[in-house]
Amino acid sequence: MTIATRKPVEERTDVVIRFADDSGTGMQVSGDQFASASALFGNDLSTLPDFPAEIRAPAGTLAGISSFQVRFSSEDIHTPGDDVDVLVAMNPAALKVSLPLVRANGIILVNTAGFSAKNLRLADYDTNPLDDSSLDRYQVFKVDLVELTKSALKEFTDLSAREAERAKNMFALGMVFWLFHRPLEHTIEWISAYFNRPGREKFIEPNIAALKSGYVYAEATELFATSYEVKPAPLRPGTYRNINGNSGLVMGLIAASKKSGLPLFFAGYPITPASQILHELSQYRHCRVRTVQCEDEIAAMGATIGAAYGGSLSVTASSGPGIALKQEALSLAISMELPLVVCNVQRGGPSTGLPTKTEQSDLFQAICGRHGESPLPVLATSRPGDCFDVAFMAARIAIKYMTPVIVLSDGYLGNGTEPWRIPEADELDAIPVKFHTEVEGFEAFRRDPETLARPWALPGTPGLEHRVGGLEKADGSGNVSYDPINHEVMTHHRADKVARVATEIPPTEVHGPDEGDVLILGWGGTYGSIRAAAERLSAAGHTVSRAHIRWLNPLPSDLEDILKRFKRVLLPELNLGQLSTFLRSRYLVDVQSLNKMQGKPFTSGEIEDAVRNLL
Amino acid sequence: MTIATRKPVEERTDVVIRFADDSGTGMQVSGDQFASASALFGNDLSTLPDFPAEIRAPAGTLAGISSFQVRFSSEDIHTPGDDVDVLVAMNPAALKVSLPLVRANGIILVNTAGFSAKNLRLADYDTNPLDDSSLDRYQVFKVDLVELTKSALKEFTDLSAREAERAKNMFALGMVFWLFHRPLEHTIEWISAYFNRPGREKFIEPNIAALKSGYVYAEATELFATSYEVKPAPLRPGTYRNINGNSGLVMGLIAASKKSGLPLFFAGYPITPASQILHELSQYRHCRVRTVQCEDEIAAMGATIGAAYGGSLSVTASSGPGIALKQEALSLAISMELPLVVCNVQRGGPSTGLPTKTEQSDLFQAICGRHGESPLPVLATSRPGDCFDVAFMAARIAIKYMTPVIVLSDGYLGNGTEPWRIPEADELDAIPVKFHTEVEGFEAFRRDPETLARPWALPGTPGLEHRVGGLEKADGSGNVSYDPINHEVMTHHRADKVARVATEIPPTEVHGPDEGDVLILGWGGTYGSIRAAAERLSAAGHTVSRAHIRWLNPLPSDLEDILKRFKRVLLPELNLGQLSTFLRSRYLVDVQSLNKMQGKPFTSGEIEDAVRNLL
Amino acid sequence: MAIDAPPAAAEAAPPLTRADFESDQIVRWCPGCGDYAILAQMQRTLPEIGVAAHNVVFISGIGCSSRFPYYMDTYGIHSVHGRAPALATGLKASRPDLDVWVVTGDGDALSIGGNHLLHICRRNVDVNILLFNNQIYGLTKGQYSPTSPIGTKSYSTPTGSIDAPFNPLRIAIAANASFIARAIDRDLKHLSEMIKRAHAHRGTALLEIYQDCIVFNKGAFAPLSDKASKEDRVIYLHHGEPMIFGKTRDKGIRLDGLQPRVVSLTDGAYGTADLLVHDEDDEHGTLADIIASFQEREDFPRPLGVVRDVERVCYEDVLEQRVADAVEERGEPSLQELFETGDTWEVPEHPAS
Amino acid sequence: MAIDAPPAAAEAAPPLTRADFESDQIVRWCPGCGDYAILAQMQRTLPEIGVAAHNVVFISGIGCSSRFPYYMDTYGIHSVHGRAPALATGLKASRPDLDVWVVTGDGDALSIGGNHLLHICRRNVDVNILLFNNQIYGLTKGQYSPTSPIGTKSYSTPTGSIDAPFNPLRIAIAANASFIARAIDRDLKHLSEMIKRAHAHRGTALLEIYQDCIVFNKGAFAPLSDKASKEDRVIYLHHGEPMIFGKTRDKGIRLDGLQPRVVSLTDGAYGTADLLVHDEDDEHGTLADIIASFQEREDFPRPLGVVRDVERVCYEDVLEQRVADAVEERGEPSLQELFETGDTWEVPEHPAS
Ligand SMILES: Cc1ncc(C[n+]2csc(CCOP(=O)(O)OP(=O)(O)O)c2C)c(N)n1
Ligand SMILES: Cc1ncc(C[n+]2csc(CCOP(=O)(O)OP(=O)(O)O)c2C)c(N)n1
Ligand code: SF4
Ligand code: SF4
Ligand SMILES: [Mg+2]
Ligand SMILES: [Mg+2]
Repeated sequence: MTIATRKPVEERTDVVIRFADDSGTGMQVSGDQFASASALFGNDLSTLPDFPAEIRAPAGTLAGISSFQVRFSSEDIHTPGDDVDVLVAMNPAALKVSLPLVRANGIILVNTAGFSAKNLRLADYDTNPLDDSSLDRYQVFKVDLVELTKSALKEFTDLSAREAERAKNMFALGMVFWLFHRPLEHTIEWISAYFNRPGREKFIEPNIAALKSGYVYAEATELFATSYEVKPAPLRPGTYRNINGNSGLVMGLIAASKKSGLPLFFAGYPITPASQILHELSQYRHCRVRTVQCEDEIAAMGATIGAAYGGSLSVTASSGPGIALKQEALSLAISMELPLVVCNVQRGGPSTGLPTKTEQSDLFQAICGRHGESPLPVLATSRPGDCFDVAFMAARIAIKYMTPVIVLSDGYLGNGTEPWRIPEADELDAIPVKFHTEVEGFEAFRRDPETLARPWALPGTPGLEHRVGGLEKADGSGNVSYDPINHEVMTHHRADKVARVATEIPPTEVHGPDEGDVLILGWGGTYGSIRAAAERLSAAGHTVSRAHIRWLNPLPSDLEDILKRFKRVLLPELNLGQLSTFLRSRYLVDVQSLNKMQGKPFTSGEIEDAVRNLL
Repeated sequence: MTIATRKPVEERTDVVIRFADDSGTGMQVSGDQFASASALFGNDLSTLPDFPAEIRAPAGTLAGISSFQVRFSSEDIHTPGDDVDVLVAMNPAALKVSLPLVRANGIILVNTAGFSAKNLRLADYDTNPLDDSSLDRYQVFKVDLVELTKSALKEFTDLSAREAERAKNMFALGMVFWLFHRPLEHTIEWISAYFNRPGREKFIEPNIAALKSGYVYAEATELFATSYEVKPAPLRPGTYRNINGNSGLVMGLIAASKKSGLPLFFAGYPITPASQILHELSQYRHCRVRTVQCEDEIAAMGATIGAAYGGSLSVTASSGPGIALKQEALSLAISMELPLVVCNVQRGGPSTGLPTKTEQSDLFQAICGRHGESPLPVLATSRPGDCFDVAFMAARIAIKYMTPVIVLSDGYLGNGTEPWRIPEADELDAIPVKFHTEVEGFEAFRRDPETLARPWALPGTPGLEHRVGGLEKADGSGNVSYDPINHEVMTHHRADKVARVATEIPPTEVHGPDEGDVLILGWGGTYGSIRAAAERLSAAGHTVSRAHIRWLNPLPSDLEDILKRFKRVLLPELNLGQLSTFLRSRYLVDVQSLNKMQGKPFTSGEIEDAVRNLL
Repeated sequence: MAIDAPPAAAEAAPPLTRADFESDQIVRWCPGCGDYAILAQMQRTLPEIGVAAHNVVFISGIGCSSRFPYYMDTYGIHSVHGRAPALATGLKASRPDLDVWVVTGDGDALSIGGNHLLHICRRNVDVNILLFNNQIYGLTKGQYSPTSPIGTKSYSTPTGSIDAPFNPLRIAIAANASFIARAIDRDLKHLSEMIKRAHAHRGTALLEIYQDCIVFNKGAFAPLSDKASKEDRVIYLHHGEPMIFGKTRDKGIRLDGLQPRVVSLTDGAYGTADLLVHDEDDEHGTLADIIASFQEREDFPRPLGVVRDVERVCYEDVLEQRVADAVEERGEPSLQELFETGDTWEVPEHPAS
Repeated sequence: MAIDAPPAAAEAAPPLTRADFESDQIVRWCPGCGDYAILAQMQRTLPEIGVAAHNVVFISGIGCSSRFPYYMDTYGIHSVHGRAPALATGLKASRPDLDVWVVTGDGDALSIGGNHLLHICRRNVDVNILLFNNQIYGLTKGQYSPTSPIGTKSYSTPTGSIDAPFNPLRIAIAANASFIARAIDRDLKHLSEMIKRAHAHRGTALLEIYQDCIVFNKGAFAPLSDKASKEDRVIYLHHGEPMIFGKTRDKGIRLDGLQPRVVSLTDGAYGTADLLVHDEDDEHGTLADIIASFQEREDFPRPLGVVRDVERVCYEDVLEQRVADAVEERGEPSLQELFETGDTWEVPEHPAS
């Protein structure tokens, strides 16, 4: 569907749209569809879903708002955007929650039908903001989306009024598609596929009709004086797909399975925001992926150890509370020196905390959260696409060093999407695996002198029968040993082995001058905000440098040098300073923490401000 | 029983005896009896039990040796001693394992009957050490304890040969009692009480007879040329009893219960070396102590939370692996801000590790081992008697600040004994408890401005019905809140509350000069070795200072100052540098770690050497 | 009572109403969720039982159902996943005076929390457990649960689940739970009756409540509540009465050796006297187990009602008794006396040496 | 097989002997412990079964009994407390070719590990579970366990335990374990037979073994093994045979409705034909549950033998089938194909703008 005549068109490099409504009304879908259409169109993009812990929180309440923010651009971008250009607000609560994010003179498309007296009360509005002056700073477009959708669907007589009304998210999406010149085809295909289920087919045509009607309505009514064009971004040439962090991990693990020749085994227990990893992997039975939904996280950790002992590429995933439960058994994997990967898609804590919100506060737990001296490698993902690389790397290191590895992702990365440049499968490094088979001189804990890895000897191999467990083992033979000196030796072996992983870490890239006044150091999901802040500061004439580390344990060998070349090091973290604790301790450098504990990522503005305060 | 004529008597200030035999043969009993007798006699003393993880490990093997070291002195002492003066070795394995500890010219009493060809082989001896020159450096006394015991008991015709032989530990003890002029009465009473059980009464007289016979044999045979006298120590006047660290914790908790007026509730799950806490508390039903042996550590943590909510002084205890399992639920207690105490009697890790050996490697776990930002106060005990004070303090802080508190003890402290000067119950501070009852204006998370504690409002109180849980709570009301800023506020409140506990910490005592070249800083069970080392160094004319901290989180406010007044700070820890990590990070001071991972405490010599290397 | 909690208000309070048990929190379940009906019924039933709101504690784990305590104007804990029975055990063992309820889901109680459920039952702590069984994980958005039938397609089992489900009642019987019953969110009168029965029972009472998750497992129990089918698909258990069901009470259940059989009461072969007679007071749980097994048998009606109600001593009663006995026998020592138990010795002002 | 494990040695190996299953580690149980007999019997029985040592994996938790794997010259994991069934599930689900055994104790399996035991049973993973029940915690030196009788005096219960014990067989039945049997450390021939039966069964096989902890619970099962009493206190179960026991086979068990009764076969009232006939193939587990309940009934003999042996599909078989079906139906994509699933787009060498 293309419409020929056009009102004035303005070109924009960068737009942030936010869709907001009650949870369960399809706002996540509208946002996601807008993102996909923009991706296919060739924009760079970044998304930020944001939803409550309840499945369908009470309609009209502030706590029940589900929103989806999409930023799309004709340039290379790294965050879902600090300021919203276009807000689609379906009711007062949606407006109230999102308004602080909307930039002055931004567009607000409101559904007037949602502004009932009851909804105003639920959103704690004394007066209707559509009637007073409170929205004067914005371009407000008031539309009765319910009425419009219903009348657009009046020919579908088998739909109840309520069912018809539910398509209003598509009507709104159609309007926004018009505003930004997005083609409808992709979403029409998606609707056709999505409702193609027993009893749901009747929703296909109405939803398509609502989408088209919205588009036509925007066109016909001349509601918006201008429409906007955001050209494709000059991304690196290649084939792309949109990916979120959880899918990135899944892809990386499957790639590691194929590249190592090891079948992938996954044991997990559902938990927000990590469940998607279990869900997606369960769809890859045709890639010989075996998934088991266990009775709890402890069982999942146990099963992962069992499968690793048997020679699978063995993986489990969870979020903070679930990882806490895994630690006792994970310590066994450390003692047994078995390769496996534990993914933690972090969320807000402590306890159940803010289960659908993001945080980086499980770093302490990852590095220090077990009893005894229980070292293991820890690495963090920094973008949805980076999740692929990190998962692949984690599997490689686990196998090469015969060690469990923790991968830290977070809710923001896990759910957020960005275009992912699909790698050439052939160009990915092979992951060499050597199962031990030589009977002569076999000892279960005789180490490779280079990596300190012990041999991986699988049950089923004649002549290598051996027993391993959680009691301290004699260096070499692996038999139970209570010998004092041996324990000290083994403790150091385990620590040294992890320390040697540092040899795998490429030089840390410093963007900006190699030395100077300020270095912004980051890890994990703060990548985009830090990069955007640094680029803006540079554009404003300041000299700041930035570096982002993937490895949290061991730390990169060049890090000390880098930190010491700067007068100030600022470390933004979505916690109270956890990485900072380790860096200060290790290098005795006065790293300064920038902390945020609001269940959402840093805006680049927040980081920019913090740097300016240092300059 | 007193024997009038005496061979030459030498006076000693300080003697270390070590009893060693197969596990299950009663060596722990002999050692313990010697310690009690010495304590009652007025010596200062310190003990070090050391036994394998097996209940009765295979007889004759090196891994199966159970030993008990007692140091007793006419002076104030702090460690069980680096060098052994008298070794009682019942077989070759016992000899081999302990010999490296015996000082040159030390006394070795060996049971020749244990030196069979089989036992020599099991202990990896090629030749019998009693026959070659390998013991030339020692005063060796060879006695066939089996034969002697059997013949001493031949009148007890209802005993089998094997039963008679089992009394040989008492015969040996009798000999040692003679050697050091210890009265037998106490042990005779103990034997009479211990075997006073159905079916065991027949062992009372034989054991007493063996004990007396050993004494008489030593006297009569003139085996030892000299006997030794160790005078009572000038301990601070008062009433004393012998206590180990686990009993110390138990006493402290009961005292806190009485002083707060709260009934004591304890939920636990057995684990070495913490089980004794459950065992002992279970004997105090007449003090209204309620103990529940739960199905696992998670359930125990859950039950502890339930009872804390109900208004008990609620406590759980475990060791490393069990604490790992508790963390997820403990994080709930942090979120609910409930007062309770978690004791960790640390052992060697990782995983099952060295379950009967000591280590200080759960500090990371205590401070950083939970998901999210989950701060809580952590304090450590440093001597068996100190366990009393620390447990009492932990309970007081938990109640005052409405927070769970972790107490770190360890296997060495838990099992080791020393004389404990019994406090005046009346002089112990009362622990004020205020249950909230005022309905007007009640909010479950309205904080005390001074302590930041929330009110403790018990179920059963009319008008204060309220709900608490693990989701983030609104500041004040405690209702569920997903508000971003509120989460940041609450995160800081929880952190600040714990930080304020620092106001409770008395000034850190520095022994030795206030500033200078070297400060030895310690925490936990290293107290004795550090003190002994520092005193020896001072005696040798070196200026070294030492300080020992009880609080690990928060750290004492004066610590930074103290550390910065010394050129070097040495921190001995039975881990790879865990406290050191926090101190370096916090104060950017180049604290130097002295690490030992051998399942046993530092000798004072090891610390002395490390300090000398720094001087 | 162990704790000196403040005494209840002295004046005779007016009888409570449903509103007295409604908290001020907005209920956050999906519109149409079966949880609403159960909540409302609880709020209506508690005043009928006549408990004082301030003596009631609801403890839940995690799940949609576990939000329950927030909506009751009583004391409450929304704890962690699977552990509510453990918290309840600690609370009840230390505060036997309170009225303690556990609210849990099929995942919470039988997946992560299965062991705690077993253990609270065997201990027979006087706690009422409401197990909201919707045969799905609601809160985590639709994975199969340990009560989902084999072949359940869910996000984690796109080609159908492969593990046989648990029968929660059989699990409870094996753990010797002293009270076991079942209700459904669509029969409110019966539900209310079951709540009262569970409350009246001393000891652990497990009440399984079939609950409709309209978002992820809509209609899982529809045959048991739809007008058209329900009378043929459900059998209400009544103590001492023969097992009869059917729209026209035309069918019954009889025992053939150890095998229950559905028989017609109209074809002349069997009459009421041939039928199995329900007996709640089933010491060894054999009958209870057979009744619980109906759901595994083709063409059997689903039993609703009290499956088992036997007397067993409560954990906390014995514990209290032990404490009382110990105090009585040994006396309650002063702290100083305690300190000085065992071998002590004096170090005098001026020691000998 | 999922993993390309190295192939077994090609030459026909000589038959294995007991010695082939003895590892070089010194056995570290207390002299006289019942564990020795069980170990020896396992080492003797495996060669009779004819398994290759390198295909066998013993997985244990923590406890005295859990040291077992160290002494078997097979593959083995001494894991963490209570979790052996979870490890076994992961191993077997990924390596169905292996012969997987779990060794566990009453505390390991029923206290901390109760939930994993339930879940492995319901999934019916083909694992043989040997539950060494000594009714005590051995390794931690003598606390009561979930199978200790009420009133057990132990370190943690100086005045006697107050919680009712579990009946492990009933728990397994409730979880629908497809094979359930019991043996005792003092009847080695029978034990060996039970080991063989457990091994022969496909699916989760739970074998409870009464084991004497001579240090902390000496003689707990003495009445069941002492010459004088055992024939009156034990009943051996035989499929299809009437339940007879007693020194002179003078007693039997018959069913009176749902209640089993011990009857005399000599007083003329009842004969063999009146007795309950054992049936291992007990689909709904009712008979199994009644047999398991004997131990709760006064004057009943303790059943030894196979209580239940029914066919149920194994978890890992279905999982393998699902994988095979998916590969068959959908084909195994190349990595590149996988990467490019779903919506993709091309960014050309020189983008438009
Ligand atoms: C330790 C832990 N693991 C996992 C989760 C995620 N989680 C929350 S509720 C739930 C299952 C809910 O299912 P159910 O108990 O049946 O309750 P329902 O939502 O269906 O009422 C899970 C897996 C969690 N909160 N904590
Ligand atoms: C997580 C954890 N909790 C507690 C323990 C301590 N522990 C070791 S074995 C055991 C119980 C052993 O009893 P059982 O399973 O009956 O085995 P047995 O020694 O009697 O053979 C306990 C509580 C542990 N090792 N790990
Ligand atoms: S997801 Fe299901 S169980 Fe949860 S609130 Fe919604 S309808 Fe109820
Ligand atoms: S403690 Fe008991 S179970 Fe453990 S080895 Fe000794 S006798 Fe056996
Ligand atoms: Mg559910
Ligand atoms: Mg046991």
